[in-house]
Amino acid sequence: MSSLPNPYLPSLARILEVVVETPDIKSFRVELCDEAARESFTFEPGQVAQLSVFGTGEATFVINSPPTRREYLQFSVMRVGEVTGRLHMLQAGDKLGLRGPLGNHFPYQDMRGKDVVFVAGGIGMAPLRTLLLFMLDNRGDYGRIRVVYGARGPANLCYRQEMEAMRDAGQIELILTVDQKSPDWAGQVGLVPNLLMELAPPADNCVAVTCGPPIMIRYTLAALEKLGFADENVVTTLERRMKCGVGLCGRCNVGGTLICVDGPVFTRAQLKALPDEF
Amino acid sequence: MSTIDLLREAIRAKLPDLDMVLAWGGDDPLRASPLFIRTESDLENLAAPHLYVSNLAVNLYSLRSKKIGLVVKGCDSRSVIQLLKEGLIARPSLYIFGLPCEGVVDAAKINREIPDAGRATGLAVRSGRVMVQTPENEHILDLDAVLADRCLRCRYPNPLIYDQLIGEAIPVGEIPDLYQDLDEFEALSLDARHDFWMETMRRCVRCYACRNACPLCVCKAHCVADSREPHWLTLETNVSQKWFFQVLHSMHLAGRCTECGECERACPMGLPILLMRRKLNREIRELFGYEAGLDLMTTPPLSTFSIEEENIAEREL
Amino acid sequence: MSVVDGKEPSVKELRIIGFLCNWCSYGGADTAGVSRFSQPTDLRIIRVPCSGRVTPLFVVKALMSGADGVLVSGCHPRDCHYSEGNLYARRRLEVLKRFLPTLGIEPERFEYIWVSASEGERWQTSVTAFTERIHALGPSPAVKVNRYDARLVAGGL
Amino acid sequence: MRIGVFVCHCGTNIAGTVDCAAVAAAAQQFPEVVLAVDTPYACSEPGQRAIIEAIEQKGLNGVVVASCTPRMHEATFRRTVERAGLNRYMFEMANIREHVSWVGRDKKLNTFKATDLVRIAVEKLRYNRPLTAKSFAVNKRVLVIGAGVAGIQAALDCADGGLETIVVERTSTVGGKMAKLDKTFPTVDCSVCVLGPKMVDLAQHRKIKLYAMSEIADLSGYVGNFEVSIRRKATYVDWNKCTGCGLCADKCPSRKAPDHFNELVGRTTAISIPFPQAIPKKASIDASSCLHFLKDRCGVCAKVCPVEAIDFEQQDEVVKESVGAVVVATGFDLLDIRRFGQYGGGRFPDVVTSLQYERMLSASGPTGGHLKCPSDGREPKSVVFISCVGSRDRSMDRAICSGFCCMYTAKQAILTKSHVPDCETHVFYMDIRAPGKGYDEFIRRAQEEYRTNYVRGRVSSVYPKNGRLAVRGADTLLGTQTEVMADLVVLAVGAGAAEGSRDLAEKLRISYDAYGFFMESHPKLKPVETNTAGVFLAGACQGPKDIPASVAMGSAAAGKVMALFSKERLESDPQVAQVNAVRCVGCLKCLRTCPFGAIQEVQARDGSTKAQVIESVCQGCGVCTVTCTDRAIELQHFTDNQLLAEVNYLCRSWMEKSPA
Amino acid sequence: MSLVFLARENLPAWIGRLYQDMAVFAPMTINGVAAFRALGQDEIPDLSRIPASSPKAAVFPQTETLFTFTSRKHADDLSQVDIDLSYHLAEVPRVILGARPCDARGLKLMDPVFGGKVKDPYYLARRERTIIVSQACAMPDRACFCPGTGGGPYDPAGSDLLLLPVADGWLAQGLTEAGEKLLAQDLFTPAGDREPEAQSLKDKAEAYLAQAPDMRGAEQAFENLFKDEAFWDQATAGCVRCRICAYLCPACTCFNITDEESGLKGERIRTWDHCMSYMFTQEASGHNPRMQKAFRMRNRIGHKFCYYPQLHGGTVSCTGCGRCVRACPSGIDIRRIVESMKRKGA
Repeated sequence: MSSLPNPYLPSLARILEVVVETPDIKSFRVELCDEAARESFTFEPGQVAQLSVFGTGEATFVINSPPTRREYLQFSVMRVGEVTGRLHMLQAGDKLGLRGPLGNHFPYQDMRGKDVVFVAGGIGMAPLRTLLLFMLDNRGDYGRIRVVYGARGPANLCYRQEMEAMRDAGQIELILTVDQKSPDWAGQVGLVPNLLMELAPPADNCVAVTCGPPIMIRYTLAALEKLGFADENVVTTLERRMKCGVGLCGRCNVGGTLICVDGPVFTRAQLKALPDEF
Repeated sequence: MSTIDLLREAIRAKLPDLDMVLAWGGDDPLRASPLFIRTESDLENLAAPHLYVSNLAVNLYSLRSKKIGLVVKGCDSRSVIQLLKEGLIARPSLYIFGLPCEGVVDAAKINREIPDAGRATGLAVRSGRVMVQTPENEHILDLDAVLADRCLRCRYPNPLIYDQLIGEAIPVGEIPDLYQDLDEFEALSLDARHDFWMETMRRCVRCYACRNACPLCVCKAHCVADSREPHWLTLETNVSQKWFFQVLHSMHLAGRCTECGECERACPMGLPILLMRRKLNREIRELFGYEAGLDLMTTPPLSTFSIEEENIAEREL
Repeated sequence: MSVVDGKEPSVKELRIIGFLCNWCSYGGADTAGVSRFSQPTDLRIIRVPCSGRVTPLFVVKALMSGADGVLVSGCHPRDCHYSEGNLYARRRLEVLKRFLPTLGIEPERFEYIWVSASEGERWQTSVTAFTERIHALGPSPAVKVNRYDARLVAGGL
Repeated sequence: MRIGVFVCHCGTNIAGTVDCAAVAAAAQQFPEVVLAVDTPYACSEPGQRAIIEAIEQKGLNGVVVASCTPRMHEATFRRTVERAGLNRYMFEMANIREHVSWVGRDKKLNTFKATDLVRIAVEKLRYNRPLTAKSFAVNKRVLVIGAGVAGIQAALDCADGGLETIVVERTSTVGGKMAKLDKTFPTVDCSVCVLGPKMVDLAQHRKIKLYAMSEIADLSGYVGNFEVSIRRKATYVDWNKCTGCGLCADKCPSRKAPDHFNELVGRTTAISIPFPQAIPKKASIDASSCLHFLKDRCGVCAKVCPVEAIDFEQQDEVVKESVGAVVVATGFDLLDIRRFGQYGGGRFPDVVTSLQYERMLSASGPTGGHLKCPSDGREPKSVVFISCVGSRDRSMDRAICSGFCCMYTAKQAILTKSHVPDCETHVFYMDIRAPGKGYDEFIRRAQEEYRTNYVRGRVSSVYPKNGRLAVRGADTLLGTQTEVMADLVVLAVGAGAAEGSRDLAEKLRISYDAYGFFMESHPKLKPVETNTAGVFLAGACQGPKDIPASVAMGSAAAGKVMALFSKERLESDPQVAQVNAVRCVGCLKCLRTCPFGAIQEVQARDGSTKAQVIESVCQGCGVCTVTCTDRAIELQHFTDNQLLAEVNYLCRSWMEKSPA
Repeated sequence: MSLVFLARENLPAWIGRLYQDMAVFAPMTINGVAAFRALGQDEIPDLSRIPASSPKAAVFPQTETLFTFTSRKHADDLSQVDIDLSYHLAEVPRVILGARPCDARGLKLMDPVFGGKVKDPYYLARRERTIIVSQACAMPDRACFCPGTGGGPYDPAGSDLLLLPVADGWLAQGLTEAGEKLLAQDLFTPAGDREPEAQSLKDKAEAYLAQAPDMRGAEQAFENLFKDEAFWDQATAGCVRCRICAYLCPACTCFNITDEESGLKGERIRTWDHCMSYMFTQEASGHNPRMQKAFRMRNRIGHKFCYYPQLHGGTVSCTGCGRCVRACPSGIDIRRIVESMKRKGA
């Protein structure tokens, strides 16, 4: 072996707990097996890691527990393909590979002293959760925190109890919504961008952070524009098929920008400078 | 008028009714490239007929939503028939210019014959001879020595399907021995055949040009060769994976391949991979009396069955 | 080799893979078992719903990856549980059998037969005959490809 | 994944020749296996409980049981894992009994093989996915094909159970073979007197719809939802009008029509009613004998018919019915007597089949119950019965015992004596098979009370001698050749599959054995079921049977149908094909090769053509999967990856053993 | 540095000696096609033809194992598994013999990719052990355009040793210490007065390539044309989406990573990948940002002539070797695309 660090070699991690969030989303709470590595592991909210199921492959997930809570690293995984399908079969005690932290992070320093509105759809709440919890752990640094979060149906809402508890504790203002009416849902019904328009958070001294399916992001960005949010006050995350995660394999670029190292977090101002290839 | 002029005028006349016409053009003196004619000015780039080496039918499936004019040689027309028969393209959105063909030259053969063929500036065909001009030399070759292999055993110089025939049909000459190459190969011992493929597949770069140049391979992006569900092949480029890919490709073409030879022509390593497809074709001919791409009506033999198979003996152990 | 006591068994096996349709041949093999018709042990049976499910590619894949023999067995023609599956299979497998020599693989390494659920004896005879045939042919040439690849990997460094 | 492996000893059935503990120990090192144990009887109550407990305690999400054939216990263990909360398709079986311990002699090799089989089950299981059955409504109507005694019984039981029942009978009357018999053994009571009331019940039952002179043209669909096409053959008589008065037959000038009901003993009229108790009692015309059709003249019947029922223009008609289940009760036919030339079959008029003899004995038969030699009408003074004609005869490829011949031969010998008391009776037999209630006693009566001469031996030839027939054969008890003179020779011709049964089997997608008899799903445990769900068997179509066995099986089939119909909805097997629309190029080759019409063409949102599987129609054969070069259509539970996992393991492990 | 002469007939002996100490990658001609491979003992390469493939596999193999993983189960609890990861870096020195100046340049283009901010240990281990012996191109062909990318048929950049063809052999020019070392052999003789002959061939070759289009400076034109879908559609019309262009390219570096396992063992492998493939950017969710081949071609051209130059001081990720032009089954000519891009996007 050489003295160079090997950027492809994952660390081993152990699953501590598997939380079933929705019928197709599970959260995995993991810790690095090596104690020293565990102690020295640091990351910023919004950074990602590559999880390996050995024999199946790797996929990229945001670390959605905040750096302020160190008992475990959490990843929420929606079952869509081969790796996520295998991940969903894992149980507490099983081992996987972890490579990270990778990529950039939310510009939380620039958000200090401001109001924040989180706008999320479906699994898109996962990357925002890390920032949300980070802010709650530094509650005094931030102003009003509003969350608009929607999913297909009540069963598809992630972290629902956790967020309702934050609301009940008066830490955040929360609007949960589902796409279609259902008998077991007494809350809001409607699409996230529409609810955002109704909520109409004042753009003044406010940062919007959004993540969700591409179509939702597109309408949310348009809504935020209408609401008067400046480009640098709108933050989102981008996703791309990734392999190496360190800027070499060549597939996650948007123009000359590599999502894996320069992203996944971008302000709308940054996005506007990129070629239109999403 | 020369054939190229007839063709140009025919396309010019139909162009207004079509989204585009597929023909051959470019300035490579040894081979023509696919030419996508959208406007009359594109017609100026038509190349000479003995360079019409590629099979334009490869483009039809991806262009199936458009109204396409297509120039076909006899061999190409079989691919069109096969695509139509398999329901992969629709006849009404197709206008076919049929081009009787006297054979096309194979640039790879010229390259083998002439060291400086890569510098060629011109090529002319006259009375059974090919003249290749390079900055330093003028080479004269026998046409038969550089005709594409499929032309040497051509049985269908005239298109089998067309809306308009360009020029006169060519009388079909004596039908040559179809499978001489295969007979020669099969005269080798099993061991020698096995070793032949090992050495051949070692040189394969797994670029999938054979697959993608094949007019009948329409799965392309979703080819099982690249997928993990199903996971027939790993991405390793060892002989066993590359060889199995060739077998898989050949077997997916069994009863469908028209032997247009594009797989072999496209291969950047010059691998004789048509041989496997031809073997399957010969067996299918012998078993079921069937050849792909000759008519629209018959059912491909592997998509059907007979309760009593005439040529398959019951197997016992 | 042996998981019992680490000693080699008395008979040297070869690797033979069988694809048997659930309704006829798998049942035929069961019938042979119920009747205690003894057979060579080389064959490993993979159960499929119908011989029509057996793509010839499974056979080539097996032969090219190291199986010394492959046997496909289905319902007799006209007697398919799915009425036609074996008739499609017969065409596809016959073409395959004739193709194998071009790959340098003895066509005798592959056979396809029809055995019904009641034909335990026929199954016994077939397995015995096929196993003997494969032993006469010896190990598969696929070994060569494996070695060749191993050498190339070493050469590629 | 967490896989548990259970290696069953099956007492000594497996453990006798397989080292089960060694197999389990090896399985512990298989990928994703977290538990591997051996167990004396996996299928026993404690065995199953251990599996359930392991699933709960070890968090298993996949189970492999290595034991007997899955054809025996797959369903059992699937239910077991389901009880523990697993999806039943997260289970695989390794057949180490029928395929290993019972066929291999070398314990080491058996153990090696069993270990491999467990391993490939594990490898496949790693690619298994939970599958969920879809449910669909059941059409609670039943089709009974054939109206012999088995079919009648099945139809009546179904109808009495409240099911709408369609009965299709090929001939012009119900009753089948039993209606042709004179008396039945061992009670010697009148056959048609026993059967007649049931025939009437059938005709009159308001839940039963009878199609006589009809055949199955086609059957499509699947359990719970079959579509059947019934061809009603032209009778040239409008049965809605015909009253069965018989005037037409009385007046018909064409009196040489073959009399099928009477087994061609004697002749009948071109228009006829087969026998007095026929149900339906309707006339029909045999066009091959009718002067109107042959010579375009006559038409007497049309003139005399009081209700104008004759319709020479009538055509075959196809009607459709929808049913949810099918009972096949098409019975048997005797082999063609002409195949038995050595016994004079087809050569001498006084050599007849046992069924012809029944008609000759019957009071409603062509001779009015008077025993006469067909050649010259004389009363026979010596009748020779030959058993096992075309049965238990390897030289004819018929190893089968027809089962009922011994009994009816004894009965016919007894009846012969009651018709012609001074008639000698001789029976050439091989063995006497009489294992039924009162059966052996009956044989004794024939021998002792009715002084029938039983000769144990094969007949070698029958030939004319002095105006009579000489029957030569061996007497194996005496060890001599013997010759008996006969006026009449009755051949106990073997029972074969009913004419056309192979065609019918193909239409119904059921199997048949070497003799053409339909195959039951399991010879012991599923004697009434076939391998096609919703199709059941009754009576001699499954193999030769006597009357009580046929009746019992008719009732059994009816019971199966009623059990099936006790549910409002059925679950479809989720092991069906599934289209991956992203991969599908829309060539529809799968649609063209599907044997069941289970694939339909659909338009995707972008307007492109895609294939789609109709799940309730798909039977799961996988022909489509092989047809599709793109694997855009995959058979669930037998996907390429599942089967490749097995192939890959078997090959890789083998290559690793071979020296590099 | 000084020139020495290697007679053509001494080539086999020289290779034989090199083979003693290192792996030799050189072009072998079979069926009229020359391709680089690791030579076997006594195999004699063919240096007369322009090789169809580039020698990049010597440092960036088409398939390589990144690491192996092995699971070990705990004896007392089978669900507890230890996983060992291990990897191996190349140790064998190697020489690429008969590379063309464009090939040597290709490696120079790959170096900053694999040895930039993130260091790829697999590539670097091979690269450090690789000596490049190039042969200058006396007979470039009509597909060649190296001058248009900043190179030339006799460009020494990136080579350790350059062989200048003369009638009966080569004049060898050591360019680095490692290259010089290879010359310390009795097989090489003083060049004498052969230099003018070599020079005249060089002049002819350069004259032949004088018309090569300049592929540099297209960044702005590319950005201007980014949204011109019709342009990209036409540029890509004939493309059959095979992988020839990337796999033969001396500068393409995109790769894929996949796992393969067998039992309790497996490996993570790296294989070349290709940006014209639909699957290259296909996401598990079904979304594909480069769904159409025109978009993929745009990215391919953009990568080589815009994004790469923007990061690397205007250097294009193309060496003008012409291999994609020669081998494209549809006759797509990257020169024509860049030319018309510069024209239309100006």
